[in-house]
Amino acid sequence: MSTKQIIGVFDDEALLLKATQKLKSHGVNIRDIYGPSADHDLIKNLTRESKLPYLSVFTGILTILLTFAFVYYVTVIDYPLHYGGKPVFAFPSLVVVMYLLCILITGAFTTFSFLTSEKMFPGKAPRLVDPRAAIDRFYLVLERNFNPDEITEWLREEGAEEIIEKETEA
Amino acid sequence: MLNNKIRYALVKGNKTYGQITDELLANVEQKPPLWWYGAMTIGTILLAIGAWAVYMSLSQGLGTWGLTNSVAWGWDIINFVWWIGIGHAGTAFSIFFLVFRQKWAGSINRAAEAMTVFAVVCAAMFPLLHMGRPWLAFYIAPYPNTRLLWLNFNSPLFWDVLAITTYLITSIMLWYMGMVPDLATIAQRTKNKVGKFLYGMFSMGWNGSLYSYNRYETLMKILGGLAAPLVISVHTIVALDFAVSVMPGWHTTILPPYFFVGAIFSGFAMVLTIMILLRKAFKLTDYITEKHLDNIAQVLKFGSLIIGLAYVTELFTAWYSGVEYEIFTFFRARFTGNYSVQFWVMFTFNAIIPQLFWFKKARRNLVILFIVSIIINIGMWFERYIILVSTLAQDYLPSSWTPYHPTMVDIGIYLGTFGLFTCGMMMFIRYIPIIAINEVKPIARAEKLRKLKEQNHEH
Amino acid sequence: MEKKYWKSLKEVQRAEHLQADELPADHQAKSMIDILADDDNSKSSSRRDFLKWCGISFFSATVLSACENPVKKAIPYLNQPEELIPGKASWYASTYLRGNDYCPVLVKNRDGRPIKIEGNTLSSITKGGTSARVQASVLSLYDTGARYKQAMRNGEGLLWEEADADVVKKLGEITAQGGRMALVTPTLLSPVTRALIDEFKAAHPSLELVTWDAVSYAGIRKAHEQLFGQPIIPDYRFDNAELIVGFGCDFLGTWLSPVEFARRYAKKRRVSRDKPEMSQHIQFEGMLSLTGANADERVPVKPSEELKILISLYNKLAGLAGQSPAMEVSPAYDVDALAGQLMEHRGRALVVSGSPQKEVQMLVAAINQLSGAYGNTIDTSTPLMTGMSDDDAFETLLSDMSQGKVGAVMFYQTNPVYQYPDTEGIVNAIKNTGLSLSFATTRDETAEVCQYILPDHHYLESWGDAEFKAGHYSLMQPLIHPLFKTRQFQDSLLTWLGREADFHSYLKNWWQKNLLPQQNVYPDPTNFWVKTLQAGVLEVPARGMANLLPNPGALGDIMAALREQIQGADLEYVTYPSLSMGDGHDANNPWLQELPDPVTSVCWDNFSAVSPATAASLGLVEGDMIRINDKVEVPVLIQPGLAAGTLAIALGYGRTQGGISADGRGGNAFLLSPKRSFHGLVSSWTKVGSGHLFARTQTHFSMEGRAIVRESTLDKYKNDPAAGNELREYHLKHHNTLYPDPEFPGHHWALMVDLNACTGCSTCVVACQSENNTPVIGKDEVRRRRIMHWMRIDRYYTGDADNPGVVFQPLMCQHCDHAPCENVCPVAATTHSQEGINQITYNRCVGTKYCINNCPYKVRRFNWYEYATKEQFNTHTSTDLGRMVLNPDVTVRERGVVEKCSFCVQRIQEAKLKAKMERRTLKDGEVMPACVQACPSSALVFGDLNDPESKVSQLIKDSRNYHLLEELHTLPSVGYLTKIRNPRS
Amino acid sequence: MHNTFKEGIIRLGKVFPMVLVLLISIICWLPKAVQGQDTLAGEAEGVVETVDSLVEETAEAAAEITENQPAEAYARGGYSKQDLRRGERLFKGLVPFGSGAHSCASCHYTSRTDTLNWNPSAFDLALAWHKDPEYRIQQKMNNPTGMRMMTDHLDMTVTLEEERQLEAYYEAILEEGPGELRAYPVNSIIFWGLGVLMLLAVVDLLITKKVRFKAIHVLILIVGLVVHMQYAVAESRNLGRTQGYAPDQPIKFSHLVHAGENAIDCNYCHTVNQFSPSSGIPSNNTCLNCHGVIREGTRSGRFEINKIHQAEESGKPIEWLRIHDLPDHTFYSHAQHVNAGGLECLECHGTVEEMHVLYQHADLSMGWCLTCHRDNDADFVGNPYFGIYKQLHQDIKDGKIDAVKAAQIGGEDCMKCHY
Repeated sequence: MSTKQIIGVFDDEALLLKATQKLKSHGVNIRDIYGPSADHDLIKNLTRESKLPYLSVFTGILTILLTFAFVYYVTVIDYPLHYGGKPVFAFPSLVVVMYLLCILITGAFTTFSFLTSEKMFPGKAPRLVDPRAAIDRFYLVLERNFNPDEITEWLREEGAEEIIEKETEA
Repeated sequence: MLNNKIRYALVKGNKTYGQITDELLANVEQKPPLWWYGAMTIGTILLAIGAWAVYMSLSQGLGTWGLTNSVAWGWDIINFVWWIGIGHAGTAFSIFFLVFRQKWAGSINRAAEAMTVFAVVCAAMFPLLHMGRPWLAFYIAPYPNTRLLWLNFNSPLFWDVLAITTYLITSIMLWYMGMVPDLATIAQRTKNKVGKFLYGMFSMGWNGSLYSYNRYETLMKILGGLAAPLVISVHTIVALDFAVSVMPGWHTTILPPYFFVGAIFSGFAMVLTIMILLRKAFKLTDYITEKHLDNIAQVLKFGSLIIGLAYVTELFTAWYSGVEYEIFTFFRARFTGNYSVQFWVMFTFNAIIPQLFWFKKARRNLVILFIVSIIINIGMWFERYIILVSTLAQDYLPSSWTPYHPTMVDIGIYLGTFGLFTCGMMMFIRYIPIIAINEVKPIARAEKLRKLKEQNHEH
Repeated sequence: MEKKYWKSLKEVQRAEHLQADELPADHQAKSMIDILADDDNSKSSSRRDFLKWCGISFFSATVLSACENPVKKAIPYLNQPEELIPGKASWYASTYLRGNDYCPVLVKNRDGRPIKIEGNTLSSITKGGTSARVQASVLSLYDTGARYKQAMRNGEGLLWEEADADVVKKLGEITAQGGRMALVTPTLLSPVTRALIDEFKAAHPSLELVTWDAVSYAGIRKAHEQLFGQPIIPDYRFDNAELIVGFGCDFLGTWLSPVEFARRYAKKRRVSRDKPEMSQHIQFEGMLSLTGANADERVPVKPSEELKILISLYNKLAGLAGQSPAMEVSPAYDVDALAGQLMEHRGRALVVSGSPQKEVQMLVAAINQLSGAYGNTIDTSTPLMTGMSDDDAFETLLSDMSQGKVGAVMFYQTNPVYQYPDTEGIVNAIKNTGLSLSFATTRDETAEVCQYILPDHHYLESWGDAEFKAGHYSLMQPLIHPLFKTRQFQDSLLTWLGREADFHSYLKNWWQKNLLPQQNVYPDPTNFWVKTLQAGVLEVPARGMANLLPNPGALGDIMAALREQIQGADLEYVTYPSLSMGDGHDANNPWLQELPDPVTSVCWDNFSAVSPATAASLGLVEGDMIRINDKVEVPVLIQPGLAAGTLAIALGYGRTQGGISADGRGGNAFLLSPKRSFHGLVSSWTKVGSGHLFARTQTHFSMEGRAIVRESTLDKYKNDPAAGNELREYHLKHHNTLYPDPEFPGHHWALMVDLNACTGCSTCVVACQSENNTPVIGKDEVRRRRIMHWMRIDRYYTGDADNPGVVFQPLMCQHCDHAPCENVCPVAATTHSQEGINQITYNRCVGTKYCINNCPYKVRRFNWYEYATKEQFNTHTSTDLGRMVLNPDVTVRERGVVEKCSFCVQRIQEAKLKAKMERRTLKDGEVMPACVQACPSSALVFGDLNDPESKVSQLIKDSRNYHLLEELHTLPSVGYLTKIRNPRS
Repeated sequence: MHNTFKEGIIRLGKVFPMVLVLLISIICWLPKAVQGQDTLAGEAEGVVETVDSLVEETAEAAAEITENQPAEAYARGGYSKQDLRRGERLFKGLVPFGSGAHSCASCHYTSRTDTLNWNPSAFDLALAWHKDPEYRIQQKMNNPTGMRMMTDHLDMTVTLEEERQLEAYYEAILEEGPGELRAYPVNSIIFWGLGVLMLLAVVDLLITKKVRFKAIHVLILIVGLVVHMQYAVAESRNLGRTQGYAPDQPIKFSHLVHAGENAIDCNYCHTVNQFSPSSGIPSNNTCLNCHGVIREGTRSGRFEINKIHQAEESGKPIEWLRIHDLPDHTFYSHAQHVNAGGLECLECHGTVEEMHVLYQHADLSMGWCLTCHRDNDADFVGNPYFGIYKQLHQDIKDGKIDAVKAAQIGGEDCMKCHY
């Protein structure tokens, strides 16, 4: 199925923000915004909070548990060796190991999860609306669930540099 | 420190995004200037010296170093700690920026992170090289094997290896993930086919979607958050190498915080050195403003005070403890004895000279800033020298006291790490935007808004 | 997955080539030393390297997919000797004998090769003690570089048959012409050799036997002859003496019978609560000797002054006894108190002097007689057989030789070209002699100028015997088939006598004929021989007390000579046989070269020691090269404790033809005294250079006020057994730990060191090196402070800077139960064993050196280079032959690996295994690390702390016991007993 | 300048993978190549040496045989190429013998390996011929000695000419040596093939993009990586390990025949295992205790047993190849395990009595040692030595434990084996 999209091109985030607010108040569905950078307010306004932090916390807790199991197995169960008169299970020493492994694994896993959720991998070709979206223009992509002329009009009012109508495959 | 108020110009000039992009990508897109080739040549020569030194030490043995039966760690570990300390700043900046939302760190943190990565790589060479049998370095990894033998989790050296690995990997993740949008930008702009291919490949298909930015910002925050304790823990763990031991001058509880502050201190000093150079070289005066440098100088002043306090505290605890060995090490070996020259160099360079930054003129004078930053780096090197050598050379039994002198190989390896660092930084300068464009742009916008507001207010 | 490995012709033959090239010819034929199944160490490097490179590039190894292990051979005996068990050591009794140096030994023989020397406990002389040189002697057996490998004529090899023909012909000619010939030997302690030489003399009546020792004790013998009419060297009983007064006499280090004297001395120095008594030792000397360092009171005086004190002491005693004084002297030291003390300790005092001069020894003998020492602290019933040197005869011989009056001269175990003061004169004399030949075993200066070199066996390849003390015989037997084409001296004589070259039978017959009747334990001759050979020693009743006929008038005759000798000068010198080098014959032994002198901690060098004050007045600094009397060039070493105006120079260095380890080390101090008095006046000295770097293993000599060696005096000890050890109680009270005390369910090994019994003789250092394959590293590396010895003797000065007290402290791994080194090793290469041993696993070590840093005692050693195999470090183990000395029970460490004392765990394991196999418990004293076994004074005791009856358990409870740096709570397994001195109040 | 630099980098980037591959192959091949060269040189030299040294020693024994031989009809050396070619064909059966005998190669293998073939290999035969200047193929064939040889060589006669041709072939074998064996040819091919495939996949995925279905690339990469990793793990685990090592020994000695069929006790030959760290490889005279009388084996005939006698005569011990070989830093004592520990030989060496060709049964890894120490009971109560372990004895008495493992009494201590 192919849908038609209206894309407003902006060169300033401030204008963009105002435009999105206006369009949103009119009930226009904003599909996405492509640009070289993202404004924090824009993100706040348009997107839901990411669930990445929950994943991260979960991974962290799991890692701590697994690491503890690992070091306990190694030092106490598998081959208890005696170092400097310490008991085989010298917990304070293990804390450091658990802590570091936790950070390492959590960090790596979170990054990996991000890449997976974004379907990013080295060598993937970017699907850009326009090359300039990666340089200095913002592309406000709207669904055409309203009268296109009306949307165009609103966009123009809000200072869009250019308005593009595009047919894309869903 | 946690305020978000913008009180001064972080990006100067009224710039459009296009302008910013053009200016910040200049180093990547334009032909490098002559000094770049010069620096690269020097770096390569240093690297070659390092390669010779490494070859000597690998082929002949550690006997080519100046170590003795008592001073079994010398320049190798001094340099290791020094480099690790320098490697602190980058991540610290990222945390300032990402976690504490200190906007002023935005334009510095890319270069600082690059510095971190290269410094940690330089540092990581030393633990490997200082092994008697580096070809068996894999023994240090806890992996299941046919010997059924694991390793000693009590050893601070294992913590150290783990800490450095973690720190290096996290730093690289921070640095690289922070770079992805910029890489995508370059990939679109560059005309060079190979460049396009490589930048495109490493930008991993970044398309600048708002939703991606949402997750991306979260990720960066998480990574920054994870790195925050690391910044503290890495040097703490390096300090544990010494603090966990029984040697006089090492076995003190103050060592971890003292090391941490020292690391931040030396790291910021190195950042200052590099920023001044970059700013000069690429005319980035609008992005790296005096205010940035001023801020760093303030941090250095603060760090210097803490460091000075730590030195004095150490002396005090040694005296207060009444332990004759510690009193000897601190008061006879360091304060007045064989190592007094190094001690006083350390004390002056680290605790006294940076007090210049109480004066605004000094903070705003690039020459003074530059010289002091170098002095701090030298002072911090001597700090590590004092900690390592003065303790080991004169420890418990006077019968085993030995002098310590480095050899050409020791010096060569140190120079080699400079070469590695220089080459790394030069390659970074050449191929990656020094300042994070995607992070600077919002700052620039905010700046613009503020100015507009001010104008409106005035009228 | 099954791998196939292939034997190829090449491997077989290459191995053969290797052996043919590198091993001496006799080997292949006799295959005495086959490379046995378990003998891994001899050819280890290739395999190690291989694994190393596989490790570093394991991926490329994967790619190869055919990473083959090298093919190893296991070659059994063709005919296995009955008595030999492959892989198991056997012990044979023999005797170390070299000139006046004597020690009955047990030799550890593993797979047909001697690898370790221990003392023979059956000998009543040494009771199992050894000296550093005895311990190191096994290495000179395998000295490929310096040993003569075949008979030679003018530098060219020739067959023994040819050499024999030549020599017999020439000797025959000389005898026929009635020409003179001479055989120069050191004191011959072997009665059989003396008998054989007598036979040889009978065949060649013009042969003259000239006895000449480099370091002569003949003065004592002559003194007794002149004074008492008995040419004897009596036996000095330090174990009976409560007051010992030494005059320049290093009886604990090198004088007469140091192993025996150290034992006796220590016996009297040992204190305990049951016996809070010890001898008092006063030493007068110019240098700072090992013995002086042990003295309770040391008076540093110039040699001339020393003699004056001796004379005035005699005067005083003579006066007390109502005799006339010898001569008027006015020494700086007042001897009244000392004389009084000697009289007070009548019969329990002993005065000894190290002087080689007859006149001085006569004075000493007279003093001893006045103080009633004879019969009490001096035993004349078993006189020593040493000190037969006849300098006059040697001088006559030399002058005759230079005039061409001598037809033939033969040197056996002497090296006068090096040891005689007039090198040029003696070389000319030898050149002017028709036939000159040397029986030298290893390269020496004399042999190099002789026409013929007919190399003798090493003592471990020889048959022989010795009578060190009257009635105390011991046997020497070969432990290995001769490594080179050498022939025993005695066999040479037998051959030239036209008899069968079978000294073994000759020896056996002589013993059966002469010694069998003197004993009554074994009536059967064969049994007598076998059992005695097994025991190594035979002690027959002494001949009875020598009848002393005092001749007081004799003293009057020596006044002129004495008057000459007390002439002093501003600057005088003393030369002394060094502890490690002796008279220099073993100078090519790297173990000995690298053994730091216990007093100065210098190795690989000799030097002119000078006191700080004198150095300042002469304008000398350490490292200056000076030329003394225009004869000897040595560097200057600043050494506190020397007498003002005295230079002390060690003998035994400055060899020129000794081999790579010996040549060019220091200066030859033998050249200094033309009259061989070993001290004299410095008539001239010039500074010829500066900046000489010494290889010292210790450079800081103050304890910095730390309680490292705890000392007290006998008086205080009598009142409080913990005197000097008050800190111990404090630390015990303040020991706190978070962790539970470590438990040792089976054994708990511990070592106790009695600092009172330890004389610092350093025998343990060499014993440890020999047992544990510790590499030699050479002078440069020692300079860099990288000595590898697992055990070291620390020395500290206490008190007065001009005349400091000296304390020795043997230091090995303390095997701490809370070992700081163990915690910090990341790869678990060093851990604690269930038996309390601090284990180091070389193959696991990656060499982070963290443990070295974290060891408060700094006893861990690092292989900075590939010391074991690289030639540049003067190590014998870089050659295949030299590697035969390695102990197969101890791994040879690779470069990059940390090593340290293991309490000789291989011995522990062996003893435990023996006990297990015999189904019994381990006995106390059964396990002895090498240092403990070698110690002549039994200062070290090893045992199991879990056994309440064991000696160490008793000693560790002693109130003198303390642990080094116990405030660190490392809980060492090594304890020290405080040093108690007995100064004059 | 800038552009040339850049281009250089690009060019380098293009050739780099190939250079890498080339480098790795050279590194891997180099040691083999060097070794190979050594082999040839060593062999050439060795052969000469052997002749020189052995001529004299065997001359006496040989003199007796030569008395019966017509001297002028036979002379060694000076073989033509034709001789050699024909000899090889004869041996391998490409050309029939005049007597109609079947080919030599059907019994005497020409390959390097002939494990479990009791007949001497071609190389062995050549060596025997070479060592003994009076060795005549014709004589051996036409007048076979010993039961085994007589039955096997029945009616196989060789003419003088054929003998000469065979000798030419022998000499050729001796010069070339037994052919090189390529270990793991299959594995190497798989490893390298996959490597190339993976490289192609990467190149195609990123640059050429000829194959449309990305799944193929991914599949190749994943499979390749997994296989490579597996090799890497297996190889690195086996570094220095020689489990299953079963070399051809200088004598085809069968433990099955001796220990199995003839039920000779291990201790008969390996005499010292009760007292020594080493179990002892029997000396030649131990073999001769039996083989002084038993001169012919049922399987190998006289050929192998003769080697013992040859060794005795020449005075050169037989150089066995070591199979069970611990690293130098590991100390193992047979006495401890066999005598004190009471272990049976087979627990470590496997069922030796069922092995014709002895191979290494256990992997002799540290893990293997430790596992045994942890799992096996020590002779704790029975040996008074262990009386020192008071607490453990108390525990046994109290019924807290049944038995004591070796690990409990220090069997896990490092310095049990490494010192």
